[in-house]
Amino acid sequence: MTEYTSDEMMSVAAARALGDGTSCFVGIGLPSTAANLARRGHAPNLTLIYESGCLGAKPTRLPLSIGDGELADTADAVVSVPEVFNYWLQPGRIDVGFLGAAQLDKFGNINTTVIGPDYANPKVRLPGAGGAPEIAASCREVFVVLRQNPRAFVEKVDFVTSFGHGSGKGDRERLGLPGAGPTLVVTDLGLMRPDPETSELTLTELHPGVEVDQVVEATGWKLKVAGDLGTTPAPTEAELRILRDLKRASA
Amino acid sequence: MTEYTSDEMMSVAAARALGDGTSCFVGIGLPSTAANLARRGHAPNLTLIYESGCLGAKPTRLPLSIGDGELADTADAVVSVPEVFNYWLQPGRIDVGFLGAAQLDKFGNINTTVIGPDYANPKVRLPGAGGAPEIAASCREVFVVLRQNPRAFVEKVDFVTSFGHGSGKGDRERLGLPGAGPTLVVTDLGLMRPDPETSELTLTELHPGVEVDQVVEATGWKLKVAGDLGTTPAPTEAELRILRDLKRASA
Amino acid sequence: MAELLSLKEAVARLVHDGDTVALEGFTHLIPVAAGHEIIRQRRTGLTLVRMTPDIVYDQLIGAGCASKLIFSWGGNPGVGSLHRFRDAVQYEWPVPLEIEEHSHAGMANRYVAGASGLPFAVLRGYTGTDLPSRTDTIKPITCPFTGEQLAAVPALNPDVTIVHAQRADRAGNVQIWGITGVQKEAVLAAKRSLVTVEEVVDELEPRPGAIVLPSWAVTAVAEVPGGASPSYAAGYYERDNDAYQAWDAIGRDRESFTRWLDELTGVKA
Amino acid sequence: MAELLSLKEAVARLVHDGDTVALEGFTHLIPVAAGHEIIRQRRTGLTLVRMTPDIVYDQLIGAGCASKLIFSWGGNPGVGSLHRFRDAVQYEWPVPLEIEEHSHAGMANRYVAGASGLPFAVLRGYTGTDLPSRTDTIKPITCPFTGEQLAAVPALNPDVTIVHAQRADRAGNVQIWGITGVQKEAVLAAKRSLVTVEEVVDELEPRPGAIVLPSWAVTAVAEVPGGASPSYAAGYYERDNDAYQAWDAIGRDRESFTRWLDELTGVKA
Repeated sequence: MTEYTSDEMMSVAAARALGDGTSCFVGIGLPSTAANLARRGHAPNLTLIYESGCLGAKPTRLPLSIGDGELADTADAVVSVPEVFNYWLQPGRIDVGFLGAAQLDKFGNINTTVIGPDYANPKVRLPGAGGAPEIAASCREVFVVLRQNPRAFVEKVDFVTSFGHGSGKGDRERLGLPGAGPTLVVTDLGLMRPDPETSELTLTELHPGVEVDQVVEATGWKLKVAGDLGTTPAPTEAELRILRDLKRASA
Repeated sequence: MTEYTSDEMMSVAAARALGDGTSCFVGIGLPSTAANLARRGHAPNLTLIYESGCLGAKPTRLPLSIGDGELADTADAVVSVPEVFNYWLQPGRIDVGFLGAAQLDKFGNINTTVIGPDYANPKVRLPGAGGAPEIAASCREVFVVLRQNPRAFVEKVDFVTSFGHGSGKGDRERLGLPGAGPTLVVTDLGLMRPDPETSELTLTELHPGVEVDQVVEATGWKLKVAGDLGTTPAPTEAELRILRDLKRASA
Repeated sequence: MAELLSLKEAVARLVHDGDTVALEGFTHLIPVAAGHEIIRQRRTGLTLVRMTPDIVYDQLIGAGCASKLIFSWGGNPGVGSLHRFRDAVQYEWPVPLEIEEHSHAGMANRYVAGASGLPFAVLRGYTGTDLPSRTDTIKPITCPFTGEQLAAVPALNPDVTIVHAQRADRAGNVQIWGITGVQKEAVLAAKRSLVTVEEVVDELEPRPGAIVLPSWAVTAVAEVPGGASPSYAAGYYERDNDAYQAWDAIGRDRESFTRWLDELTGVKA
Repeated sequence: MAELLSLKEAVARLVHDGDTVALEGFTHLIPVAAGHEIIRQRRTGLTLVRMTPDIVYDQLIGAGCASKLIFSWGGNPGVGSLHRFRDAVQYEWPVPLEIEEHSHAGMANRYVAGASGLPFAVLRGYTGTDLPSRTDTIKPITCPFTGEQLAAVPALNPDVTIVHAQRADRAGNVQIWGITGVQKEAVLAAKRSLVTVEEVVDELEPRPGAIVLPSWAVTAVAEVPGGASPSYAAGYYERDNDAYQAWDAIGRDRESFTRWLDELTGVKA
């Protein structure tokens, strides 16, 4: 059996979550890696949408940025940035929004704006919102992918850049948000899903070789663990080959 | 000297009103004839904009309709219909709006909706507004071209499809309309312009061979005549040649 | 993903009695064949939507398919009036026709709002005109930053939009070029959509000025060569102007129209 | 009609101290050379606007040209953070930088409103987020038809917008292809505009996916081959990824940045 890194496990697990024939609004970085891995593997009819206006992009390598010509050259259609947000994202046409995060809290709220309690004098100034607030609001569901550690996985985000489940079950409905919000968080240690009763993120699967304690320690809140905790199947040879080919082609 | 018809005089007079280097939002029919005549004559740098989305069309014949492929094939840019109205007309980028009319009243208000006092049971149902209300509102100024007769030139239009000067001077400012409104009406008998004091349409020029009485009789309100009434120069040989070539190429 | 269907089946499955139906096209690529199929299938009670209702809408109205028309300019472009439309409005023949009347700018923005998943659109429009007094779907709205007053119009979201395009590939991706009008917005605003195309090809070769509607944004595609005739189809045919002229005489009286209708629907005299 | 000018003259005439300036581009066709010319001409007090401020904005901020940034995502795309931006926000170096922060959807719609001559735009946006509490230019608005509450954002109308394009013809018509981003809206929203181009050609050959900005909608065109480097310019060059990586080290501390700046502006050590 081939060795693999925890980052590879994370990308593979994230890719598997994307069903064939669905559409996915993809951010650059980990989400783009996972989405392209899915399209070259089990989901050849996955439609990738990039916020630069590329609908149905089929890149042969991982794009360096959302402005990569490879995305435009391989897309079914290239539209303007206002159009991708207004005509394609906003009406809820897109199945999955695939996001990264700097901070994520136990109700799946995302922070990519500032670290620290004072917006005006932040400890760390992060890049900001980008497309995420409306991706998190409008896609039918949202997957989040990020490496797990207590600085990233916090009780409450310092700034709600993108709304997840707010302060719990029912908050999205109260605000009239159309999509289901974050339904899956993929990390380098396992998978988390909102509890059906409370919407609190709960550990539902461990990656092979990871212990529950490890995940609890890497989480900044008192992590709940599902009663029927599962284990993610290890990456297959085929998955690893595709992922490594993609990475190589993009180096 | 070549003979010419009153319709030809009308088209030539309308064409002359378009300055070189300006931009003109053109309706099909008389306005399109005049605008194309101008572009092939004294105003080669006239930019023609058609509401079908053709910016800078340079047709070699008169288009049969605003969807004529000739307009798209010769345009600098073809944009969507929402774009032509929102990005190009609405912000006031266009110098002249060139409109026809079924009814026109003494303050330059235009009716292309219904004839008769009862909207629900009209004497005659006309085509409706089309692009005219916003052309009349947003272009820097508006020229109207139509044949003069008392049924068309009325004291007060049965329905204000497109706002001219309302009930007189100052109405456009009060409503916050950005453009100057109708500054010129070209007919088969002469030219009319709004009086600088009252905005009432006043006869300022007669076409050659036309008498004031003829125009007064062809007008449904008590027509005022400018003190310094002028005479339109007759069409030149060159103007007639271009006009007839255009008509021939379009037959 | 768009399904490839015959025109007959597509209309049967997508267009129902009482639906709000938009057949769009700005004198170019008018979905005429689809309109005729709706007449043949004898749909009734339709709310027809279009910026520029022309001959095929005159025919649908004359055939009694429509109970309401939402529009901004109704005419036989370059020829004159729509006589069946006039007869319905002025004399309720063959059935009464309610109208909801806008400007082009208003209609275009209503489709934009519909395509954008918004309940309304904002424009500088209708100011000083009599349209707001006759049309309920025009209301004032105030800018929350400047206090300026503008016009609001509600989104149009047809039950089904039908447009004609030059090409589709076998996966149902649609390519349109030339004057593309408001077709993209009308399709994206609708709950269901049908695109009739001149031809289905193996691959959509990119070409200047073309837009592509991805297959997953379209419900059904039907191959109907000549489906826009007598209107223009850039790259395929020019407008058959004689047909537009001829319609003026046919549409002008009820008898000649009824003969035309019987012929279309295959009724023997 | 657009005037053909040198970059130096165009920036001197179009960009003034205290102006609101947008240099747009969505990681493709970034007007980097124009940004450097603004630094060389030592403009100050600028309000910089951009959806995705990247290296060239980091440089403008580090050089002290800007007193405010209106944006939705600031980073070195695919690499990491903008250290000059961080230094300005966290430590007011070299001058304090006010920020006005939106989402991409909000910024895009602000340009759309600006291009459309409207004072504001409506979107489904910001719901539940902390952005409205930190940004004055997000307000609620109610649909006059459904009563639904949405977000309103004010129009962006920069004093000057600068974009980079592939080509212009001698009359000043501009052709852009590939990812065209929000460039058309940013140009049309601005009072004045400058387009730097890879080349000025006799004729703009139509090509798939290209848009054209007519000459009469543009103030000035400057021929600046390589003017978007190190970003992509589809059809001309790929992104110079090493330059993006290298910027991370240069931008990280004030001393190495100052050396870079002295070199750009021709100051001898």
